[in-house]
Amino acid sequence: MARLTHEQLKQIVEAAIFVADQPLSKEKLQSTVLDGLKVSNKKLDAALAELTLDYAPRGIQLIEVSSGFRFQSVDSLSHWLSKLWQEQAPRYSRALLETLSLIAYRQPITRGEIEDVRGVSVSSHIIKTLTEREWIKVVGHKEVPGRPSLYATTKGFLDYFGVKSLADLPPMQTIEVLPELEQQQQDEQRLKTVAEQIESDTVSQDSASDLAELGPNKEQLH
Amino acid sequence: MARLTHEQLKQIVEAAIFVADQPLSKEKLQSTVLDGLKVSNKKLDAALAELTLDYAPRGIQLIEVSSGFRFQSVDSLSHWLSKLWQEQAPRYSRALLETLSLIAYRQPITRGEIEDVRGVSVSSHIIKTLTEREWIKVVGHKEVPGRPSLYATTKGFLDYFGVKSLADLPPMQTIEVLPELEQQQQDEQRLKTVAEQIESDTVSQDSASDLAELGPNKEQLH
Amino acid sequence: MTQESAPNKPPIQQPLPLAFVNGEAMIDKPEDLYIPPDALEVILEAFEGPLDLLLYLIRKQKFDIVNLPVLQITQQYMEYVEVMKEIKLELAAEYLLMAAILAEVKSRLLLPKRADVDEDEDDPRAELIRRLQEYEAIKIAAQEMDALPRMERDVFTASAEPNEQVAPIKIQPEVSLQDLVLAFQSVMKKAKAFEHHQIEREVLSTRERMSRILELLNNHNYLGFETLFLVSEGKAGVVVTFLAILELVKESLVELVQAQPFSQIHLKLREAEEDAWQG
Repeated sequence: MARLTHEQLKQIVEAAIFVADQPLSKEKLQSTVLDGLKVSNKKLDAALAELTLDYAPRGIQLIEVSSGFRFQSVDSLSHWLSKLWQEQAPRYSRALLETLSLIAYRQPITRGEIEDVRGVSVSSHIIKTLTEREWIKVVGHKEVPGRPSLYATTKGFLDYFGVKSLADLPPMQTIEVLPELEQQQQDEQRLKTVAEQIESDTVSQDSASDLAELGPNKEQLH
Repeated sequence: MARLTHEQLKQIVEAAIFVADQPLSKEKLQSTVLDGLKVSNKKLDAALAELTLDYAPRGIQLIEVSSGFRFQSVDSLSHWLSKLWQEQAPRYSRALLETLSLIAYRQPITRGEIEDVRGVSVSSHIIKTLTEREWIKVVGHKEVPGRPSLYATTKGFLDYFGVKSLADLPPMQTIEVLPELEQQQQDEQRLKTVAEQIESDTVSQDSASDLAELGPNKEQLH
Repeated sequence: MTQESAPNKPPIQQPLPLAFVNGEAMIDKPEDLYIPPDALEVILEAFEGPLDLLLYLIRKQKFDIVNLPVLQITQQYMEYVEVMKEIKLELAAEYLLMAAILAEVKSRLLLPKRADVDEDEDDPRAELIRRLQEYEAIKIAAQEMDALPRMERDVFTASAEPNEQVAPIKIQPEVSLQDLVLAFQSVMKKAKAFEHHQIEREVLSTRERMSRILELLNNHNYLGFETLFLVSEGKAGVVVTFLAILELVKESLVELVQAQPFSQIHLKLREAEEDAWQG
């Protein structure tokens, strides 16, 4: 067989690495595509080095991993390339929705408390799914044996459902007993009592500066 | 999102085509990696054309096949590259290739019509192999006794043979002009073929839309 | 017939007769085909059917299809078919059909022409010629298709690995506010069935505020009591905060700390009584 030119060698090595199913080591290149062509390791090294340089400005790069050489997309493109693969996640189960609603309406709440209400255990998978979706998060731990996590909904949860605050969630109608009117009166009474209490306190000078300090967290209080 | 530079666009498109599992059409590029980036089709075309040129001297090339763009090794390197695999590429029998050609050039076509032209029966094994390779598919049924299946080729077939459309297949040798005495018969035959085509057009919605796809290649269907 | 010849032996080293027909007749093997004497069905495999065989005979003799010399072709064709009948009759059915067609064409050509029939319309070879030409066109198309550079044999897909950071994007299921409310209603109905558990009504904004205060306390060890009240929220806001703090204290989630009478009150997360849980 005629000797390969430098360009031919580069082409063969380049194409081989691109079409192989696995990274290709220099040994593998020599024993397969370059078999019988008597290419010195020095020449092969040179070809690989040149290819690495050729691809440096491109969207993919020639890199060496433990089992050999392969082409791989550039770091900075990962964000866009991820969009090539989209998976439709399965619909949420009833158990998940019930758990979410309990966390929304009864927060902060522990897993045990959710289980008490639902009468069945809450799978870790559900908590994980809700956490990954950034709808719930742990806001503390209840000081009872086991220090269970206290779950609450996030701002992301409110954004998703298009409400400004939890108070804007639909009222929980089924919760028996008190007719609406009575409830409202009760609430008003409660507010009034507390408001009066607070009004009678004088806000100290100090607290003004404390409030300023709290500045960055302001939106979290809403 | 900030506008992409021309170089960024080229990098994203290049990397996407390289990492995708299937050839990528311009539509797919726009709806995945370029989603929201407001890249005009003109700019995308320009990027693809430049990439094609960039790779022209290399061991792999950017080509457009039926279902989109893909990078593939250069034809002339196949001798060396095939050493990467232990197994030989599958060989196909003449019977299979003739059957496939008939389906490609005369689609939609029934098994009986294939047998008429070839003068021998078509084995079920061949139809099964072609179907399993996803090179052919049933696009409808001919409204004659027995309602035989009408076969047509798929995009996968065109991809495999590296062409963009049926029109890019080598043109089929037209039947030599017969001496005048047979002209009339030939005309009759032609009429019959056209009539059958029209008939099969109305066979099913499926095949109708498939035929529409074939639009530009109609003259090859004679 | 001798068995010593291996199928891969070159054809030129085979001086043996191709086959015996009716005990002694023999024919030459086609010059450009290698047919092992012990595997005559290869004839059938070498040709894709009677049309292919006819084409072969025509091309071999350099005849023009259009002027199909029916007599010679029929003769040669029949010789092949005789061989097939001897060896593998069941495979030869399609070839026999063609033999019948050829015989018919031959006999019609031999019949004297009638003067009153327009001869242009009635060449008995026409249909056969048309079929041969159509078959030849497909045969050539198949060869050309086979010659196209194709995947796995001539070209290979060039692919690169996505960077490790490339992760599939999950399309999350949609949930409507109504789904959420319905789920809550259903869970509450169920809870009622468990009578041992009592559900009390709570003002939602208070629960929300409880969550936020806990969050704040996760970031600060101590929070000044007053800092939690924002004048900008007005009276109602102040009340909600106050109720939330009371509720947190009641549920033992936070404690209020005052160093000395009248000094500032601080909130802190209730200390974990670590030792108590470790046993």
